[in-house]
Amino acid sequence: MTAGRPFRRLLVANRGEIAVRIIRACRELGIESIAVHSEADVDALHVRLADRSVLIGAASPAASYLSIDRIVAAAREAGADAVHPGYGFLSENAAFARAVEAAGIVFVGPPPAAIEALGDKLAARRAVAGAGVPLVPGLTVPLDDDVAIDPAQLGFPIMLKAAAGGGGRGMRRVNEAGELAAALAVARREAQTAFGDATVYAERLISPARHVEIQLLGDQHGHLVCLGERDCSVQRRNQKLVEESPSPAVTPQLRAAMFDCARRVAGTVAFHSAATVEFLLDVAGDHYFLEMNTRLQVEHGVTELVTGLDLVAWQIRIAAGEPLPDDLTDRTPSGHAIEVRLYAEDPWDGFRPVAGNVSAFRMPDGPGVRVDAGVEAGTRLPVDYDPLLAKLLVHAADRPAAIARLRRALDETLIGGVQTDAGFLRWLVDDDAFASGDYDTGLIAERWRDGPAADPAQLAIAGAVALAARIDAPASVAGAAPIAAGVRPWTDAARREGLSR
Amino acid sequence: MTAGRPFRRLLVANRGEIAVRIIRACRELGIESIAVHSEADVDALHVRLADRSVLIGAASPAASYLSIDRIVAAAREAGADAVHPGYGFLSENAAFARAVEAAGIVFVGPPPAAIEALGDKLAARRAVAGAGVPLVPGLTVPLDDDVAIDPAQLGFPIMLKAAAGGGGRGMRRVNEAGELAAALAVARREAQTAFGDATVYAERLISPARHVEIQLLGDQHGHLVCLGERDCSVQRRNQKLVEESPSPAVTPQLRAAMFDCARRVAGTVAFHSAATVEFLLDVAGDHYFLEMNTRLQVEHGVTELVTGLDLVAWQIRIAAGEPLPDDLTDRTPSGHAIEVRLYAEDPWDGFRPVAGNVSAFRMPDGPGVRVDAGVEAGTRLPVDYDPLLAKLLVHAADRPAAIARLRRALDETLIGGVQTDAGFLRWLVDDDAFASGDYDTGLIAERWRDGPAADPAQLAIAGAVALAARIDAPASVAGAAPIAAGVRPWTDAARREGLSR
Amino acid sequence: MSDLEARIGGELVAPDGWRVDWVDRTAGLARVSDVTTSRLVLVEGSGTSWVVTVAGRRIAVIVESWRERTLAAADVTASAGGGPLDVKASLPGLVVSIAVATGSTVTAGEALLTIEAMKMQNEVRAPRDGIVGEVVVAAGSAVATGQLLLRLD
Amino acid sequence: MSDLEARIGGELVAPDGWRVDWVDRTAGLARVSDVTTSRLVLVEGSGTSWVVTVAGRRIAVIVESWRERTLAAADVTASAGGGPLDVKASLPGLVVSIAVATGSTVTAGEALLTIEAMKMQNEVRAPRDGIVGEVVVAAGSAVATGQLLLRLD
Repeated sequence: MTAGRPFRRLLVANRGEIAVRIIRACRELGIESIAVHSEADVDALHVRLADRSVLIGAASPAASYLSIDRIVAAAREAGADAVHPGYGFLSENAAFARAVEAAGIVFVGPPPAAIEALGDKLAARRAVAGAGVPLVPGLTVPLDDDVAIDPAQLGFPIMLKAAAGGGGRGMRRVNEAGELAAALAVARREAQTAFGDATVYAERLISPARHVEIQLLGDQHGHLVCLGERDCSVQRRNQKLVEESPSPAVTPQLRAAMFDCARRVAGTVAFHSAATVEFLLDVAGDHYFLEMNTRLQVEHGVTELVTGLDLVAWQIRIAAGEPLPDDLTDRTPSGHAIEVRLYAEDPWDGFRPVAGNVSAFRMPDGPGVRVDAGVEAGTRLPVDYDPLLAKLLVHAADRPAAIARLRRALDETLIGGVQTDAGFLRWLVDDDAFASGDYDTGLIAERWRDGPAADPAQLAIAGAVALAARIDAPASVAGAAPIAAGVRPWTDAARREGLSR
Repeated sequence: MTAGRPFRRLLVANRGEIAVRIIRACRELGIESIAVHSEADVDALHVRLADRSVLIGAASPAASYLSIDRIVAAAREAGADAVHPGYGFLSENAAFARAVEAAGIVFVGPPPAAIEALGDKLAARRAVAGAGVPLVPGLTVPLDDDVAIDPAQLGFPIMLKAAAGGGGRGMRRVNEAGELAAALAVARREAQTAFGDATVYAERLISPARHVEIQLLGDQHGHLVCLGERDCSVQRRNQKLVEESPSPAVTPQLRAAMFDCARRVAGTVAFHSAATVEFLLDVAGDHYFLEMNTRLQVEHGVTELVTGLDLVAWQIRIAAGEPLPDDLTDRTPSGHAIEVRLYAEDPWDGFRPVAGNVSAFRMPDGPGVRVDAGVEAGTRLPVDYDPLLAKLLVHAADRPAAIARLRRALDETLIGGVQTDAGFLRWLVDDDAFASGDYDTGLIAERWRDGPAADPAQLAIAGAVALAARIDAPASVAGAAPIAAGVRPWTDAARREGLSR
Repeated sequence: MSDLEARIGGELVAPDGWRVDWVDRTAGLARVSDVTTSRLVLVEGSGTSWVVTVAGRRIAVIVESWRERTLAAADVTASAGGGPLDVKASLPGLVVSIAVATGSTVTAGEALLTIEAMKMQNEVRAPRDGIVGEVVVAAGSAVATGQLLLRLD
Repeated sequence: MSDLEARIGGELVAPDGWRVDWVDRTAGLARVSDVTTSRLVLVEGSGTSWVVTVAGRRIAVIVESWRERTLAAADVTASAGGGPLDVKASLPGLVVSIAVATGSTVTAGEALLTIEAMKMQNEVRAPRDGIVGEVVVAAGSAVATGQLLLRLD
């Protein structure tokens, strides 16, 4: 292994499950892994699993995971010869990529110029419009503070988006002109917080819509492949919760058309590494380019399951100059994969993030199940970061088998200490719209809403277990976890619905 | 799901990881699962995961997992409409299959006549010899107590085998005539204990040899497919420890020839369900039929990873009469999969089984890793059964990547309370012969022998941690596990090898 | 302790038909079964206050005897009863904006202020109709879980 | 406790260069690191007797002070010293055959008897040369871990 390793020592400029994922790729490639961590992450799982870890600053992202200076300094001092940015944080920051390269270290990702050209969603819209790629109707210039350019010309409802955006941050739906000013202020503030750039633009809202994206992988020698699609239409707050491949909505013809578009988009820049071209599909089956993310996606594992390729390992090997194999061509997904994201959030309270300690963390295993976790039992969740706990992925021969496997896997999942979205996900696998494959980005708002009341069997079980717990309580209650801070009483909902029905 | 489920309620006539595997398949198929357990398994994982479990007898296998009467009675009383036997125990017992069917319950496996015809290894040798299948030279009649038929006519060394055999039980290598009587006595005793049948026969020992097997899957409508091969040449005591697919020794031509042989063997009986045809490969690349196992193999997951098929689900669906899809044809493995078996045994002491409590059980996850476990932290290992703890499987694009992934996964594996073979497996992934793919069934005897002494870094780490553990010991040592019974001091080996080297 | 009762949302629940076996009492892991099925659930808590996670949902359960219940009811009567209501932070973060001021009339569900946490803007809404009394925090304040934000009269 | 020393197989080991951080002290889970790498290891035990699992291998470590070591050595001298050696069962099972009898001369490694456990025939071998003294068990006996099987004089 050692002889053929692409790099000697790689610094992972991220945290949580994606840092763990990259550290594992390094171990498999024979590369030493250097983690970085903030003061809030001293005991984090990624710090434990890396060969070593460097403290880079305070809990606030600006002081640590968003600090270009500190991360580049850590990489230089550790003697790293490569840096992987993961997703989020600095992963689409061209200045970071340039600073890494200026330090004589290889940046694992596309060339800075490609990040820059495609990272500004507005600039990207202008660039791809000339390449014959269908765009969502909208503006190609930013919205001013005084809304001098009237987005109403698109026809309400419209969607406000951060030019530097991604991950649903800085996005706001605007139903009518009167909501515009307030929504713009919120979108700007979120964009500034998440990306350090408050630029916002407007697109027509396509609704109902599905969110489908194409995974690209290209080497530094001109070899580019499309590795199937992912359907990411189960969203809350414009953030993905569930992703699957293949998409139930994508025909071979549509797949070929989207592959063609994705290649045209990538062709507007000098590109290598992994990237994703996102599309909206409308009810007519037409597809519209949304944006190209020049980084690994959270949901890359779905593509790994249906293609058998290790995208993170390939990112690293491509960065070292390795060519993709000649026989690697565009792929149609093999079998069916679904990913669900386990977040510390309360689906019965608007998917509000919650803080606390993960007191128990029992994840499923067995056939066709993959878990990419960023926490373990005992992890304290810092309030400063995205509350993603883990990704649970399943792979099976077809979509019904994958859904059945996901149901089984979720039934084996037990997370204590904080409310998670596992209950929503368990509801989803039994939902008729999801099971049929005929669903869109409105699924949560229209079908889950605030979630059903607990059923009588669940209430009886809760009562039985709580009674047993008190009766059988150990003499010392030291082992029993206190009720976590941030737990919201679902009991209001139960009162509304009535317990007797 | 409910509408299409093959059965309503299935009884799992087994224990440990394979019972867990079958329970999971039931959950995914919408079938209620009924476990059975002995008095030694009241707290076992398979009992916890099943919908319910029936106590069938004392710890001794004869009184519980080998008791046809008790298991059939449990199935009848529970209202089961199907029984899955797993592997081992009654899985190749035609009388059991007949008793299940006589109770009006479907047996998930081949027809009893096929089990009978192929389960007697001697009868099978006679049957397939007429079908043009190459056989290991040897006897086709049993060895008498007085060794009236001289196995020496085969030329020493020879291999004694149990006619009812499987899993390495009742097998003994005999190097010269003088060893025969004693070896025969031991082989008979093991055969009687394991299978209730002391019949033993003799074959010429092929050495060096690889053990390669073909997975068969057939429905009740005449559709039979060969799902690639598994190489199971890493063995101790003639029992498999590691399995991989594809085999590094199998060319497309050899694969086609073995597929043809496997079909001929299956064609000697009316067959459906899953089965495996085992071959030996000699140094010339010739293949010899060993036996056909009319049941699921321990290592079936390797084939599941490289084919994307769920063999256990298919066994159940086939038993319910479902046809295999028309487009399912013979498969060449896709990517590379390796399974390692985690046993409670001491590889530095002849792989001797050990008893005890599993005090810690941290298994790996992440990309390309599958764990099928029969225990969890806190499980007490009964001495009455096979000491298999879990199977760890990896899947990657090619063999070097699979080995690298296995190394990473083993580095994440931490099992406390009992010695396991994890240290041997970790050695194996760095062994040159294994890495090259050019190894045979003599690998452990010739290359591992009694295992290397601990290296200085391991000794220093052990010393550092033990010092820290004593210094930081909690005021109460209640949480600290006592040293498990059955732990053998490896220190004898260390003394022999000398600690200073 | 045979007179213990379990209440969820104030309503008595009958645990009939469910058998509870501890897999790990210290960890709060239990196997719950009826005649046809079983599942694993988690319980956390102590004394009268427990949270059981069933099918991914945290369900708060009060387990108390008649005597404990009577005493608790007396406490509530003394402190509540249509009086002022404290609105507290449900998670730690930064107050980024306040939509109301002392004297504002609000209806249940109306946004009171916004706390930024976990990189998200979280709106704190009025739990009932009322008039805003004292606003204790200002935009820019860092707040901890349970910290008083404002009072509703 | 600053004079504590760690011994493996009687040999002193220097823990130099390895830093130990507890991930979970109660569970015995520690992260061990030097300047270039780290790994997770498990430790079990109490008092002077510990077992550390490193890379899948259980390594027995004695941690004791000079005083404890001196006392323990005195014990060994009193009880051992070329005298009879007890051969005990290392795992529970059934004695299926005995290859020696009182008075047999055996060499180190020679098979003494066979115990069936975990469905396997396990041979118990002589730990050193000697003459078999009393044979305490008979074929067919069930034996527990640590139970005396025979004595070597």
